[in-house]
Amino acid sequence: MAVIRDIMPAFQLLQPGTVADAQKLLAQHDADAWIMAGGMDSFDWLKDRIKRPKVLVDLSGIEELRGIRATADGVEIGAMTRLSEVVGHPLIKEKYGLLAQAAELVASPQIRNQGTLGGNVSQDARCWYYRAGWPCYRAGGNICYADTPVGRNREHAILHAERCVAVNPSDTAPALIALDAKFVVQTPKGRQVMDAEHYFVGPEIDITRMNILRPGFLLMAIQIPSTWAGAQFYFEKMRDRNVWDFPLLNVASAMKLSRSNIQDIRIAVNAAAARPLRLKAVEDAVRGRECSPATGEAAGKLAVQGAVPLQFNAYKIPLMRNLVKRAIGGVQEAAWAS
Amino acid sequence: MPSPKSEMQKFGAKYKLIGKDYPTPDLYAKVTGKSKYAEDFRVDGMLFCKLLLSPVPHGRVKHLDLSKALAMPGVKAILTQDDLPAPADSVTDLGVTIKANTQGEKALTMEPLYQGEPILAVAAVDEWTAAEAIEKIDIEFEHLPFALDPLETLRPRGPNPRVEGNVWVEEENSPPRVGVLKWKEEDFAPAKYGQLPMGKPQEEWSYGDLDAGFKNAALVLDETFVTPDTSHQTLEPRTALAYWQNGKVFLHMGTQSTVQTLAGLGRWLNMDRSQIVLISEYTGGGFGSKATGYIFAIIPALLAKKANAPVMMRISREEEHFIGRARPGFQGRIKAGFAKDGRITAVDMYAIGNNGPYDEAGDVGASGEIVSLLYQPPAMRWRGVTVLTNTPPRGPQSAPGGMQGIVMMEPILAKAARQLSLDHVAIHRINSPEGKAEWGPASNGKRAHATSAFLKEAFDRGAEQFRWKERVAQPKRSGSKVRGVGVSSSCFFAGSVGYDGLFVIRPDGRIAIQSGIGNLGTESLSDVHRVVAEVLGVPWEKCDVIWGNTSKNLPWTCVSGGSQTTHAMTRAAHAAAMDGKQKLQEIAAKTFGGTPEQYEVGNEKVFRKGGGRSLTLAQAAQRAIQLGGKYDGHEPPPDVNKYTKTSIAALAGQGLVAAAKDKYPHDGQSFSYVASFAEVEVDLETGKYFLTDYLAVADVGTVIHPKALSGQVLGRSILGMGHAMGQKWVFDPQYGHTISRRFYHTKPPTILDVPTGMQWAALDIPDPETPVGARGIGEPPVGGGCGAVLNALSDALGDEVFRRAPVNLDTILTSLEAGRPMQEPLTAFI
Amino acid sequence: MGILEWAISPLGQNVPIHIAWFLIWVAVIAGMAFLVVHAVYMRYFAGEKEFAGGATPAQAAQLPKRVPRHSLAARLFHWIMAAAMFTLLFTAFLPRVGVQFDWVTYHWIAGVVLTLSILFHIVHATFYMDFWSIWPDRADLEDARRRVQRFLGRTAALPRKFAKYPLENKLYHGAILLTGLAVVVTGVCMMWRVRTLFFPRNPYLFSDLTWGLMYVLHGLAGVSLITLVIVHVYFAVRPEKLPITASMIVGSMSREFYVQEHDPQRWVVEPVLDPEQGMADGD
Amino acid sequence: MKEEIPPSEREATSLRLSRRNFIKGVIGGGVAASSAHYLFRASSLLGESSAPGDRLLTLNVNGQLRRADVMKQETLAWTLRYKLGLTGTKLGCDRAECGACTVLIDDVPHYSCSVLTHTVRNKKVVTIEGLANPDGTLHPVQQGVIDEQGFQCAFCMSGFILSAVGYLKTHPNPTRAELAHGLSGNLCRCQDYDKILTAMMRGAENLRKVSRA
Repeated sequence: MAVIRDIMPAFQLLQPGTVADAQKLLAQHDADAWIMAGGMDSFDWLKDRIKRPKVLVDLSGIEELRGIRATADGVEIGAMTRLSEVVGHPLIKEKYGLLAQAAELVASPQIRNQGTLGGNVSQDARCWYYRAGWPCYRAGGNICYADTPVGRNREHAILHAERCVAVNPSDTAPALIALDAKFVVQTPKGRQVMDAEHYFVGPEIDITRMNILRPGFLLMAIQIPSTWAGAQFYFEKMRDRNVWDFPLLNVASAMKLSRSNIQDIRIAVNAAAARPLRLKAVEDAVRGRECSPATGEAAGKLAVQGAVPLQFNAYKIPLMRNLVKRAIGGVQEAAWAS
Repeated sequence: MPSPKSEMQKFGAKYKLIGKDYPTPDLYAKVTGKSKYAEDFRVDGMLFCKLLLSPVPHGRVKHLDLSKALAMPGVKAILTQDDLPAPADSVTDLGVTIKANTQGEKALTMEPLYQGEPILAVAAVDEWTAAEAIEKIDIEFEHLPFALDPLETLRPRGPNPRVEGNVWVEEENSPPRVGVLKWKEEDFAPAKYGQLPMGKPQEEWSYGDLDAGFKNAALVLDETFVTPDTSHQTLEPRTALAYWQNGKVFLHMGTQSTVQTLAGLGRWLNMDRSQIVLISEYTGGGFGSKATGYIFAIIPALLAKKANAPVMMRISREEEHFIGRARPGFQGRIKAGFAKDGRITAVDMYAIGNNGPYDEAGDVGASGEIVSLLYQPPAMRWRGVTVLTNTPPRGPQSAPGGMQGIVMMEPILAKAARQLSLDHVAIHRINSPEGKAEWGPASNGKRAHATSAFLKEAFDRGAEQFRWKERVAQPKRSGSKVRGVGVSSSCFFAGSVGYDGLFVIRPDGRIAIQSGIGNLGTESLSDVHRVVAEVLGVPWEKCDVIWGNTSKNLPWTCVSGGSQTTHAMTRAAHAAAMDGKQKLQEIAAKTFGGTPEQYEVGNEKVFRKGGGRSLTLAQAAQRAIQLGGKYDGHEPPPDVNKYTKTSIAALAGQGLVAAAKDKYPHDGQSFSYVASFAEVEVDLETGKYFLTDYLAVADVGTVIHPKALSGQVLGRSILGMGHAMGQKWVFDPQYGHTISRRFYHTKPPTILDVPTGMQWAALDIPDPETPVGARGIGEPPVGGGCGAVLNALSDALGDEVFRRAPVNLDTILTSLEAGRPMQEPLTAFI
Repeated sequence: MGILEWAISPLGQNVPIHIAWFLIWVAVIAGMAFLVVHAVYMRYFAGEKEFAGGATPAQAAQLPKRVPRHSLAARLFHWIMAAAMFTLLFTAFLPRVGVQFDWVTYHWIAGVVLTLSILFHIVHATFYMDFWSIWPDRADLEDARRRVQRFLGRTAALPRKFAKYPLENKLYHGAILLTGLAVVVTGVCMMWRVRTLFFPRNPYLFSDLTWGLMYVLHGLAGVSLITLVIVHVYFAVRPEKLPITASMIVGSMSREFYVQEHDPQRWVVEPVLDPEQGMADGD
Repeated sequence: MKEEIPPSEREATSLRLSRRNFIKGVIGGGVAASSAHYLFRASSLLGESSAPGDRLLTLNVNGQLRRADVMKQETLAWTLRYKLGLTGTKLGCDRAECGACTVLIDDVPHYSCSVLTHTVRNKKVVTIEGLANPDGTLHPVQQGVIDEQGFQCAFCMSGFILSAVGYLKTHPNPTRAELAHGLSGNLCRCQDYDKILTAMMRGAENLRKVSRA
């Protein structure tokens, strides 16, 4: 069969208006259904004709999945809330600015106007071999084309690579982990609420999926507890182009200080592994210590312990080290910076 | 340090129109969405076509079964290599026949030479059907060895990208053929140290005493530099629509040139060009890739014939990546000697160009010529090889070859300045060409020369406007940030001569200016014709520019590429205007008596000097029709091109027909020059850098249209910056596939990758060798955009960070971390 | 539904990538079916075992009370291999049926253990054990023929008692040898496809097609092992086979069982002076 | 290989999920190799379409209600260009990367190549053709382009203009750098960013003048 790209194949389009209806449809079509949130990831797969769902379930008509609501203990963001709404929401900006910062660095304005928070955290890997439709591990095959003696793997993983060396490209995911967010997932058996970092799955567990969503599952909302509201936040994303580019690495941290000591901290990075990594060892090591460049330095070194570079991505190790360092120890801004 | 936005520059002090801004005649349609590009046309019964692309980098179709596809309802025709006409020989204007190159590129092939090469095309009632038909095609390939990297195929037992070899071999009196060039194993010894191996070249030239130059040098540098392969990626893909009527084929496509595209289409279709109507009113960018159209446009034309229905071929962005041309990446090496004052004593240059599998791009040759002009080495040797590879075909891209040569040379100049403790502007200035500067190798003992060069003045102006001295003196390092400033010289060929101008003064008093120039947004399409209005003293509002359709009687026009148009066509416009003026004077003399010299043209009139009787242009046009003969086009000027004569014949009788060939004297080759200044700020902890300021000062002769010029000076600068900052191709070496297929892989610069307040200036010194004094500008800024950014980076980071472009944060960070250059030194496509 | 999963290689070729995973269930069902059929046969259709020849009481009296059967080395090998095999099967197939965990590392480590143990076994069996004792000989084939004839109600001579291993055991060994070697050889190659401690990862050691076939072979052998292991465990726990099973733990079997099932001419056990005491060295 | 939806399944789906607010659209795109193709392409045949009724949409484009026969997998860019004749919206990449297809949906800029037409029912779509007044007066941002000779080849122009118009609705008084961020989802391959930004700044200024007036 010859291959052709850039024509979206036909599918059934289902546009449920409620979660209950969506669930029924998903149960009915099971593995034949493809869930579309903003579509920014879906359309690539569909237009490349690599994924060919019989049924596309468009969630954009489900009002209950949208919106940002203050709750007794923090805030709940519907999974279908647009990234630009997250960026611009006063409550998010004021108390959970880390998420607003992360969301604002996603791709481009138009994509933020359409892409959703749920879609951003649930997006698939961007490994260029996988996305070319090559039959790699992640596509159900038996090879990783990126980690070979000649593989081009500048964007790939330095940590927790297991057969597949793709990375998770989400910018908001590490921010949500740092904010200790809970993900509310509707499964056919009921509703589950899980810690953000448990939503994501590495290749050692499931090489074809980035998260726990399986057919019939629906990410409903993301709850951010008030625990970290107004904490000292740090988010930095490194990318080649200053817009419309995936992270080469990003870091998100939330820190509570008591005087100059780190009373508590949560820190996560992404694009270093196939799932966003919460750096628990770093958190434990710096908790209680002075918030200083020296602590940052030590934290950075600790963060990259065990990192294994591929042929073209060794830079990610010092990059991650320095981003973690800055997240904790601060940035030395240039005197002339505007 | 952001410099203040430059004051509004004033140009054209002695002109009414030249040097002044005006809304171009295509702008209203563009801004309202009414402008029609190829894909915007609809024809009744239009079919759509999709292409089957090769999955192999080199192979042969060994089994092809179309039956299931053809059996699908809605599938109307399938076009393969067998349906293509044999490529026709071409005949030059001088009547010389150039034999068709049978080993050249075809629109479709059964022996693909790169992954992504079109194999066949399916026409169906819609794209969905065409796509499904393609999926129903059984196709198998025989796999042949492939080569992606020029050095790989130059190795003694390296794979050949084509069955016949890996280079083009020039033959006397016949088209070039593919042959084999292999180097010796020992030639590759320098590769171990990251230096370019320099085996037997294909071509070489030299002048001056190279050995003496190096011997007398205070400093000799020998540097290897690798430049990226970069797609043109015009925003409009090379979509085309074709249909046939009464034996004529009507083709809608985006092309840079209108008139000059016909020849190629005629050759590819093996048809007389009078049977081809090209409609191309708006073209979504070219940058060299659509200079004279593209061969793939014949696919819908031939399919339309086969299916007996109009065919629209929409090209996807990914297809555009494969067939849309790219700049050849260079693996180059320059040894340069410098005197204590920074003056270059000798240059020994070696360039290997990665050509892709088909027709040779001229980049390698141009690189040496530009370096010889721009840096004025008293002695120079140039050697070059253009190597075929199984990668998408290359073609000229803004400043083809010149840009790569400049990018090889600039880091050396900056390094020399550091080692000799010289100011960077000073070292550029001292090596700049000036006046009738010589360039290239000697032929018959004499080297060619430029028409003029005012690059030193450009550096002086730029250094002042950029506040160069202040910037150099400011602190470099603060916090984790380090700042660097860089300058670069740049230039390229900027003009040709000998084309025709043509316009009609109509009986309603309006002037219909026939423009054979393509419309790719540079606005030369109408800018050059401002000369007609200027010379005749007619308000621009009375002029209508007719363009974009070869059935609309256009004059013989230069290729709209290579920065030649402004130069060539202001000359032609000037010549035609002078002819029109002459004819008006003659008509007045015939009408009112006296000699033509006694009459003056101006204020939409021809009138007797010192007052007296006059004819309005409308009256003169009516008179011309009455007079007939040469006045209304029934007798064309003898020396205009036969293409122009055909157009004149069609226009004859419609008014006063003014037409002339540009025969103005021209001593030297025209070049335009740019002095570029850039400032960067690098974060040492991440390697991330921002370009914080940029200034380009252009020496382009007389400024015709300042706003259009600013777009070109800064736009082409950014094109160059893209080469420094991130644009590249990546292949998987195992399968020979392009894996950088998307913009987020190939990384063309975005609006946030460049300073928000860039600056430009133009010297506005007329070139002495052309009547209006204007030269072209499309190509010259490109090398400067890239060179200035690279030099600013090495100013910030030192010489030991990068040895190839683009330079990204990964390069900077790993090299800083290791304390030595960590980039792969020679490998292509990293 | 094909038994193989196919993919389009980057060069546009159709290549197999692995077996279809439903074959796991086919293998499980096949194993269970064998078990049921055999159990039913044994319960309702199998006659009393009848043998010709065997040890005379006098010969038997000279035998040790416990007849040595498996050396410590052989038993260690067997159980290490069994542990590796179970680890391999569970790590390979549980994730395929929905139990997800970090399996690859365990799988390749178990694979290395299996490979080393098999290498040991090959050397050990070739040079230190009675190499031919596990291979069917002419007598086995003749006896098998006789048993079939008699089962079909035809006249045939009585089959003889077994040598050290009954024919079924030998055939099983043969099957496990084939499948085992297939998984081991392909498995070792497949270690180049993942990250291990031993060599740089290089998935391009073979062509796409060769790799595909290798994965298919690995998978087919792997699912075959499911069936074989089920069959093996089944026999191990069958009451009449328990003495043999026990001998794989303790190393010996009772004199009575030996006399009942085995032919001392075909499985020579050294007589001992004091049959009540201990046992001779087995191998 | 193709995923044709058998009619029986379609009907079954409709029947089972008949609750009113349940599904806003059920029937499959149903193109594939069926005769539906002809129906689609001859979109002039709207009335006599035997295609399922809910392929017929009423869209609010540039203030007008427009009827179109739209496949389920059809993007808004395709519908605008090939069904409604609004070819000012360009397809540069069809992958949400270049921005040439940017249109306003309920005043917000979107990549129309990456919006399914069936998802914009009940929304207001504005394209480049809908910016100028019916009397021909250009939108202030369009006028800014004329004033500053913005853009070169202009294939990206409609996208940029709509991005700017959308951005200026919420940020009427941006700095040059802010406006650059607002326009950053659009790519110009002529790389005429400086002049584009100048033109858009002029457009913003024009817009402020108009809204003050």
